Amino acid sequence: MLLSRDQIAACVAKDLQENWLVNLGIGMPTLIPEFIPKERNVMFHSENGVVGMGPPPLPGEEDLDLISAGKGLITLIPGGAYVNHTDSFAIARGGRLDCAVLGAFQVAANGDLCNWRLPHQKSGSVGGAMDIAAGAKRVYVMMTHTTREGDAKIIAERTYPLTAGGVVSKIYTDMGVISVEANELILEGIAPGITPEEVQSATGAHLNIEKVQEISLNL
Amino acid sequence: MLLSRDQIAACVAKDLQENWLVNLGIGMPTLIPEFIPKERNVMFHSENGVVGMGPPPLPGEEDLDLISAGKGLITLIPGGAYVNHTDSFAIARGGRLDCAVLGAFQVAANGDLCNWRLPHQKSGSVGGAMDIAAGAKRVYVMMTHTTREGDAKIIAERTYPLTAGGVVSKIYTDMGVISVEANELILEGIAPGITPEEVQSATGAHLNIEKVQEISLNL
Amino acid sequence: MQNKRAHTLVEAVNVITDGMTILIGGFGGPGVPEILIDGVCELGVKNLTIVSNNAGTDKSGVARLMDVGCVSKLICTFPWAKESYVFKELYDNGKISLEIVPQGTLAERIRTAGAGLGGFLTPTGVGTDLAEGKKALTIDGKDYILELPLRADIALIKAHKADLRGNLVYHKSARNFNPIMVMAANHSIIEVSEEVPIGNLDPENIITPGVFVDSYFVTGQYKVGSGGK
Amino acid sequence: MQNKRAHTLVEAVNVITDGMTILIGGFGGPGVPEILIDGVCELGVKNLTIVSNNAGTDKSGVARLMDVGCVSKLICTFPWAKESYVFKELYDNGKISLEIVPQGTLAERIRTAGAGLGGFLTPTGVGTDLAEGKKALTIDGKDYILELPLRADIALIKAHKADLRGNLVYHKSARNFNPIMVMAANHSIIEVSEEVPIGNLDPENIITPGVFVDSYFVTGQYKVGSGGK
Repeated sequence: MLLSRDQIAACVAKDLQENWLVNLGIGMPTLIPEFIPKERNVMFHSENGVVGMGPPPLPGEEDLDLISAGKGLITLIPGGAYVNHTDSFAIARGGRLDCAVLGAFQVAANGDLCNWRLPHQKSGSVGGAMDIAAGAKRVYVMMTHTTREGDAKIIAERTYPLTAGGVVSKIYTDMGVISVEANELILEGIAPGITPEEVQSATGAHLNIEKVQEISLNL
Repeated sequence: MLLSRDQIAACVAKDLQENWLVNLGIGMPTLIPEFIPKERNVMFHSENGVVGMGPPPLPGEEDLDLISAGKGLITLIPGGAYVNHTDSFAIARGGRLDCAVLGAFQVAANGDLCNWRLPHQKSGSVGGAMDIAAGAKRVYVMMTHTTREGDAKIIAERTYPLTAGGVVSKIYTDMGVISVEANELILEGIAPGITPEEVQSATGAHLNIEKVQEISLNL
Repeated sequence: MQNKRAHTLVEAVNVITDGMTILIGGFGGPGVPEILIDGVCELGVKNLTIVSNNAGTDKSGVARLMDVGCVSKLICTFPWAKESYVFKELYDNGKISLEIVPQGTLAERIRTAGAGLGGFLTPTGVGTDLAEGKKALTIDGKDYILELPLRADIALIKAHKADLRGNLVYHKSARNFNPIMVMAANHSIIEVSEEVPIGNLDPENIITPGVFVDSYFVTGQYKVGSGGK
Repeated sequence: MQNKRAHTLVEAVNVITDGMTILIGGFGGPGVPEILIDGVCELGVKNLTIVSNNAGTDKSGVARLMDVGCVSKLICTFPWAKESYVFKELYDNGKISLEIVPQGTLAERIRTAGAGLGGFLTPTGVGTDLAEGKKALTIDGKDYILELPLRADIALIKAHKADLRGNLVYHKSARNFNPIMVMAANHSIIEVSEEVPIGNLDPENIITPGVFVDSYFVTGQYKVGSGGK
């Protein structure tokens, strides 16, 4: 059975390490924080100048001047700080993000990330994606394994406009978890009830399935 | 009679306009602030991150963490602010200094400023001079008219290592005040008791002396 | 001392004329100078080039400025949001042009202008469509593109408090582009909620020194859409 | 949560090894991490490249580090001050090499490294000896030189207060290069007068977010020259 969005988020959350500073792209990645164990210190960066993004505010405690990059109301954790936009991107570009978790339209076997513009569009919304993808120590992608039409999003060579070249190191989808290694894609985790062959057939690049393990949903 | 250092400082102070932000080089220019009329709002920038440098502290009120670029103890005026070094030089290079008053070894007729290294020295102390000279809206030079040996410091073409090209617009010396115009040096003010011919003979470039006026020492 | 306070909204914004390039602070809603934008709408100027992160929300902010016909070009990072339908319609009808800039690059181009620099080399965008036409350099084996400063005639800035010298502090994530944009325009105009006496802001905590501020308008009870009165 | 506090001076500085490049904060006396420098002197490391605005005062700060023989190269803006006699003697005897950088360029080169950029174009130094060997570019009719990032292995920083996450505030003109240098090294070490609980520093007033801080040493009653105990 395909993983739910929350289940994918839980898979990513499991891999975000103690003391990491992490940037979350808009959409699905914003589900991740609630799956981080309370005792684990993972800090979130929002590129609009928030270092130490906390959960949404309790009712009655909203502040319209405190939002995430995805424009949702948030809070600041104790010990968080506000910075301006250049300082925020100095954090991103300067290699201070241990990880960025981003959505994608396509990921190529060499780690190319395509997530800002579809080929038929005259223009796209790039936001901070190019800077963050170019600067983060690790770029993880979180997405559905295929398009709504069933087309593969993980492919041998990208056909969509590039966001950043060769940056993706891990891909989390509703079918499993794939590690992007120098010369191959390794299927590490698989959703319960799905076969490696099914994942391979939904993927446009060769997968090494030798070491695949079923994902535990008691994350 | 040659002007004293204080008298030169008073000549410069007279020309610093209401609401200007001014950077003062080390040495003689630091004498200027005490000659600014109390009612005139001239603000001083010190490149080590002080916007709104005030006079030296009263005895007992010294703070060793508050110094000028010349390393003297200072104060901060009400409404002053502290910034870091890049922001301080964004002010200087970004055209926010209405005026910089700097010392010089040589000034050429085209406004070339030489103030960081003597030709016989292997190396010099550049400090912030090149940035400030390149960025300020106006660069005024304050210096003795000649070297201790009596050589001209205002010359047709520079022979010393350059600090910034074509930037000086006014020169204040112990002999007078010279305006650097597009095609000539204009002697505007002259110290009482000195003749224009004496100034010309102490100067290595042609001076236009047609409009010279005696400097009033009741500044 | 220079009085930087504009006593009316009109006085604050009437330096703006047709064809100017204007930096407008804000990211999403926070930090957008809604009231100054209201004033610009009332002026009825044309052919503005607007630099702002977003393309506006519904009919407020930058969207309102576009809706009333003041804008001929938008430089931004994220134009295609559902709430930016005003922009989309103008763009689809060929009535507005667009330059897309990556967000960190946009911030840095603005800062570069404010800092009096001539450009910078960034790894952002290397190999992408947005690098087209830009000079490429390799430094120590790493590829960069040269990005140029983005200077403007005017900056419209939202801050939290100003003192009489124009020193500014901001509020939470409403800070965003504002402290950079205020440095990069020939004339900066600040919308502030509150004016405080000199000395009220701790010099250690001032985010924008007043030397970057040309004028400020204290909004008090002003409501957007009341016509600049 | 990561414990960034170094419990002894030795623990703070013993990541430093021979041949490293080290950014050292301060301008004149204010903001110089004297106690961390004391720790480095005790380590007895060799062939350090030091980046700092000044060449030290008498036998304190950077001068002490040179005096005990740790330094083979100095990158600074203002080496020839009367009080920097330790440097002068080493230089005259060919025991130390020197790179002079204009002060605004030095600050910007450090920031450029911290911001992950590859270089910047500056008008500073155009036509001077300090432009020799540097790439020249003309943008919109104005001449610039390309300056490259200055990254380091270590930054030795002096701040006023740190909280447990490593968030920093500074004190008056002791701020200077410190908030930039802390961003531009692979490992930053902070000397602070005081450690405060999380929440004690207002998030609006934090100058350096803790994400740039690798470790800090609280000086308390420590006296320079006491031998790192």
